[in-house]
Amino acid sequence: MARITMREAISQALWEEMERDPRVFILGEEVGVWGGTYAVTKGFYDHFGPERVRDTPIAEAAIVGAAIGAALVGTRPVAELMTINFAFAAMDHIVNEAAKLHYMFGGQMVLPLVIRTVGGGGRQLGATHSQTPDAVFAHFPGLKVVAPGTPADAKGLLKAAIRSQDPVMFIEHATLYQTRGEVPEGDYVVPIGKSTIQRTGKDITIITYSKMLEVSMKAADQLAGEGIEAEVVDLRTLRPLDMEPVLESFKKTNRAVIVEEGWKSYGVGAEISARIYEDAFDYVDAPIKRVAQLEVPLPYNRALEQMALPKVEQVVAAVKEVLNG
Amino acid sequence: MARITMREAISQALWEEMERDPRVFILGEEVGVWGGTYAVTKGFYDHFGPERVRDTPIAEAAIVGAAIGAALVGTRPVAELMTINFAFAAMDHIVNEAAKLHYMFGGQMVLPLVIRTVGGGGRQLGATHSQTPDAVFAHFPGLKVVAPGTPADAKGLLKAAIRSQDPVMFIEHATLYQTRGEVPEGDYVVPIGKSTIQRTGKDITIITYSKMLEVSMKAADQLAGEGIEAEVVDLRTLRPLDMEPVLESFKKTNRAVIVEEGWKSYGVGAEISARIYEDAFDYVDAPIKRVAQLEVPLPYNRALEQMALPKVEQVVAAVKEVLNG
Amino acid sequence: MDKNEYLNLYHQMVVIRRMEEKAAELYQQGKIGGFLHLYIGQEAVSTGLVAARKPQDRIITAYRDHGVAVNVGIETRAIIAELLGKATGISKGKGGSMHMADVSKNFWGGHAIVGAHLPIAAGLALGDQYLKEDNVTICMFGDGATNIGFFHEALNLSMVWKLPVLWVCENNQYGMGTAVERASAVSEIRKKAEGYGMPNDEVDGMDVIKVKEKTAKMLAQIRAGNGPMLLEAHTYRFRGHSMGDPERYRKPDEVSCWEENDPIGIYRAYLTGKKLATVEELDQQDKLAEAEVLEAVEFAENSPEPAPEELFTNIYVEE
Amino acid sequence: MDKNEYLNLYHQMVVIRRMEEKAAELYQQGKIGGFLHLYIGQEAVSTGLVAARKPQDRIITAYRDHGVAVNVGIETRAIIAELLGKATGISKGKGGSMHMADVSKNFWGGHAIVGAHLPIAAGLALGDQYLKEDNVTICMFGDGATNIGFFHEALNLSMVWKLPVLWVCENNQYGMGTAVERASAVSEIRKKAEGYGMPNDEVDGMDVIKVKEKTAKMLAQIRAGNGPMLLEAHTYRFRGHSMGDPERYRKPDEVSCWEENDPIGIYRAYLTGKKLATVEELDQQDKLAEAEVLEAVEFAENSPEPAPEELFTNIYVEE
Ligand SMILES: Cc1ncc(C[n+]2csc(CCOP(=O)(O)OP(=O)(O)O)c2C)c(N)n1
Ligand SMILES: Cc1ncc(C[n+]2csc(CCOP(=O)(O)OP(=O)(O)O)c2C)c(N)n1
Ligand SMILES: [Mg+2]
Ligand SMILES: [Mg+2]
Repeated sequence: MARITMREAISQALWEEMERDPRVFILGEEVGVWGGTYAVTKGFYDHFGPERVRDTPIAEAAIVGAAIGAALVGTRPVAELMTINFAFAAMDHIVNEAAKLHYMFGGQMVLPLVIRTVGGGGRQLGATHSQTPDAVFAHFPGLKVVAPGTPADAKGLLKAAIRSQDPVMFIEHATLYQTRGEVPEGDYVVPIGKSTIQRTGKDITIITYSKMLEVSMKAADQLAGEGIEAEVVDLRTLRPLDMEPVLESFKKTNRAVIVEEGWKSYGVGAEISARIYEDAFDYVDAPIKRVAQLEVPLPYNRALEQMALPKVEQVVAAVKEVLNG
Repeated sequence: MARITMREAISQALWEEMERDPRVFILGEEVGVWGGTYAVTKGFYDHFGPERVRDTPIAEAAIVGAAIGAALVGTRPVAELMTINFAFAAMDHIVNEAAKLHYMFGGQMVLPLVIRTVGGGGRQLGATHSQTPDAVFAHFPGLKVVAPGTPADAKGLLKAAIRSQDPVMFIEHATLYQTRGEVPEGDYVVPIGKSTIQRTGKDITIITYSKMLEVSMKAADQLAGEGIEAEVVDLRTLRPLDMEPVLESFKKTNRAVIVEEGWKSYGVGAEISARIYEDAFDYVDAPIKRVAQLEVPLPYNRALEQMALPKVEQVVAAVKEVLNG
Repeated sequence: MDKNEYLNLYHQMVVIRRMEEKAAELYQQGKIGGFLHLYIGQEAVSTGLVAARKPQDRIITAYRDHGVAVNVGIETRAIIAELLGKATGISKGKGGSMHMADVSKNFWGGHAIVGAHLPIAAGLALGDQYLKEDNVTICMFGDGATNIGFFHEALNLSMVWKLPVLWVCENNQYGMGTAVERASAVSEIRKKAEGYGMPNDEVDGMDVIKVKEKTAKMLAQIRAGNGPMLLEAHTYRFRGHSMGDPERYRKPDEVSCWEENDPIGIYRAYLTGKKLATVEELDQQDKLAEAEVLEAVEFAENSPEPAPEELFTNIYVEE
Repeated sequence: MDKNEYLNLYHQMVVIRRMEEKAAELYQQGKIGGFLHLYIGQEAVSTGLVAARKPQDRIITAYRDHGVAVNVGIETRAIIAELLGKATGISKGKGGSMHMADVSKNFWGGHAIVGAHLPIAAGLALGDQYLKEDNVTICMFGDGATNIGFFHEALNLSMVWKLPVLWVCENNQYGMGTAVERASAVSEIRKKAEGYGMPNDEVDGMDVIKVKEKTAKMLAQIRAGNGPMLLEAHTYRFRGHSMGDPERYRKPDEVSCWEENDPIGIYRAYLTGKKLATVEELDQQDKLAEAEVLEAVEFAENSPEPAPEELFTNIYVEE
């Protein structure tokens, strides 16, 4: 296994799938000549050519709409939305079309479609360019929503997404691209809809995903230094949501902290919290805590922005509060 | 006090505000000559004229965008999106612009803007036309999200929304327009951001809003017949969310059922549930239950659609389970 | 075209007309729910379009989709069953009036969000182009739909990528209650194509033969690799936008004036005038159509409701 | 214009240039975060536009907004302070490079979602029309922005309602790395106006005097109630799209060729050629501009960070 970055892992998955299946092609803004705004598709244009690596106009609805149509007739498009903030300009096509066509026409239409996009704050991009609205997309049945936290999962899940018969929204994190990890070479596929334990522990369960996995793992390290063994569960897929590893872990630790980067209200953590109480009520030893973004549009100023984003210390503090609670 | 329908109450609020303040005007599809798809603005065009009751092209982004701009320069637009399903075609302007301009420019811009729209299922309109995605909009700080459940609140809250200096998303429910209730005449204003008790009881707290208030009140009636006194809390505003009456009630009843029409996962109920456990953990006597829409795109067929929507019996059953749980 | 083909087009138009009248009745009886948008008055457009396509050519339209459904050859019974939400409906009762489709007949729906199917149509054509199929996609939409951003993005993309799409605007003069000129900067819709440098044309949408001929010509040009084109069909809906339209926006006079241009009447006159069919033959077709519709209603009414389990199927392909 | 006015325009352009160069430096030093889109090469466009407006006329643009910020008279120090995220920044450090605005100067931002400010611009004009003010709104946007649906909806609406907007496309040949003709069905952007029947014109965007004159004429026509117009300004950005652009999409040759058209150089030649200013006077302006920018940087660097409480202000007007 090679130790590569998240960017390389995603790039590899795309490259290998395109080599494997000629029906797979990429479309999006700056995916071609530029090489991808986040350099994920660097070198693709030269290798696969302009038919398979298609630069589009700035027209998000057309990008997703065209991907839907092309998927319907038997190709396997991977549409890239430069960032998740621009996904709102394609919102209708994501939630009203992609999520519904299969159902609405009684199963006649099949849309093997991936929408790759990039979310997250922390880069001083200001309120319109720093969002983590993953919960919003995960609210819609018919969509699958995936958000990997490690390079290996990114590779394996993206492959699964490309091979899936269903529309998948694949959310990467802008500040994870440089993160390194062991990634299996070749045909490595991770099933969509499976949460997983990223670190075992007995004292408390931290439930998280995407960038916040990194933050949570650091928190767990720090806690371990103080003799607290946190188990870290990575959701990886937000819809369909796999609660089994969460509940299993919780039944062992009886305590939980949920860590997400998005706003707390109506976010991912609310759902996880509600479900733990619903399905493991008798195992609850202390109130579950959520660590999440403060309820503000993210400001440009670095210090203010950092104040609003969840950090390691907050996770550590939340864990301690729960343990002492 | 007159006993009037929700439609009349909303219509009255709009009319009175337009009479009161010449800066208030309406724009949207079919609000003028047609009289409003739901007949809310019937008679307005003739009375207020085409400048103040503006039929627009079918262009949701332009409707919201134009309302934002007009609000910035000192008018008070009430933009109508024919249904909330079409709000996704204006999503960028709602969540990336309306919700952020005031903050992002350091308070320089002020947007006294109302987006009136209509949500809800139950009319066999199929998957794209039957959604209740209120939680999605409520996720964004900077927006205020209001969803009244009674004619009086509809009138009072719409007046408050029109007078508010902030962008307000005002969500009506398609199957509530005929609902009647006592509505104070004249200048009746209900503050945004205040939940309220709609029925007192001591055994259990039902938390709900919009259409599901009607369903919950019926359930409470039925339960009363069996000697169970449910207290019903109506959220009315989803952001900013006022948990005080919820917590107060819960601390008295120690049990709760949350009833919402939208999908359960990542919905409104999740947030309410998580918050009750966070803020009233020691008062919890039994697991809180959520009653919500099943996780499917709503089908056209009436029986199937009804299966997916929350109903009185389910609320009653959930209450009993919690009481026996 | 041989005589049968001529008669067949007539048959289709009459089936649509009778079916729509019946649908209106069933709606009044509360047997159809949701929204019902009738195609009465516009029959010549979809009939002409579909008649001109090769079976490999795809067609996609908005919620006013019953006409296309008939034209592509969905059985009338499966259409009416869908209106009644039955298991035997073409979309298993899950779609309803606005969401008819038959993928096996290259009919891609029935889409209820105004204009949203235009980017999807571009995508169908993109898929064909990518797979090197020489299919053309015919995308129908209303005059009102040309004002939404989706229209713009789709038309532009189709030109930039030279996608094989025939964009067809059914200009029936109104989007709901809003007359074209109250919503659109240019009321000659075909002029919008010029903003994209896109070849375009117009046709009398009340004349099925003209629609068919113009369409055939344009499809051939597109198939030859010349990129997309736009066709504006002038037409009119004789009924309200949907059931329950107060129709405050137009005068009865205007409607009756257009009704004199009945596409079925025009085609009857054409057929008899050119001696392609006798009045008796056409009357015979009327009867057949009527019977077909009645049989279909009976079939649909007697069809079962979808099984409750159907609520949970087709959310995903892979559950 | 009197001599001072001529010199003032020159001063503005040089301040923009020097400020942008400085901003690039500060970015390299890690003192500016986020995205930074420089206006170098395009100075004549915003300078000419703003010079032609009356103070009552509103202006709104995209994220490439530093030029307008200078032109409308925001103090350079408040601009650089915003770039550094300081409390003294024009948006209190909350907006950053992409979100400059000064409402008191009728500058409505700095908007980072491509094309999203076009419907808002239509709204500013709608507000003015509603309030019977005879203000005009100038809305600037890039060539790339003309392909998104927002453009279409806004242009159409502005024509239907005859809104007082001057739509100004800064055609700098690329949207990020995508050349106009690779993204847009027509590469002459002004032609898009024809799809809306909208009067339109073009101008050499490297010549501030031409921009000013054409703008003045068009503003007068719009103010007279003739409805919106579109102006295409041909220009070029000398630097990458933003900092960190690999610039694989264009050749250095192309850039240097355009650099010979430097708007500041052109204007210098104009002023000296017409004897409106001497070389010495212009050099003097250069020095003043340089000093102004240096002073501004010092001010900004010494300015305080926003107070932590600022995180929670301005979410709502009414908390
Ligand atoms: C995005 C969106 N906005 C609004 C509606 C509501 N609506 C349904 S049909 C219609 C009018 C469409 O007019 P046109 O495109 O001319 O088609 P026609 O009904 O005349 O066939 C409107 C506004 C919708 N379905 N989708
Ligand atoms: C809706 C949306 N999509 C994509 C982006 C990313 N993006 C920022 S600037 C830009 C290029 C815009 O080009 P143009 O309009 O020509 O303006 P220029 O940068 O040349 O001034 C893109 C694609 C965005 N900000 N918003
Ligand atoms: Mg129409
Ligand atoms: Mg450009």
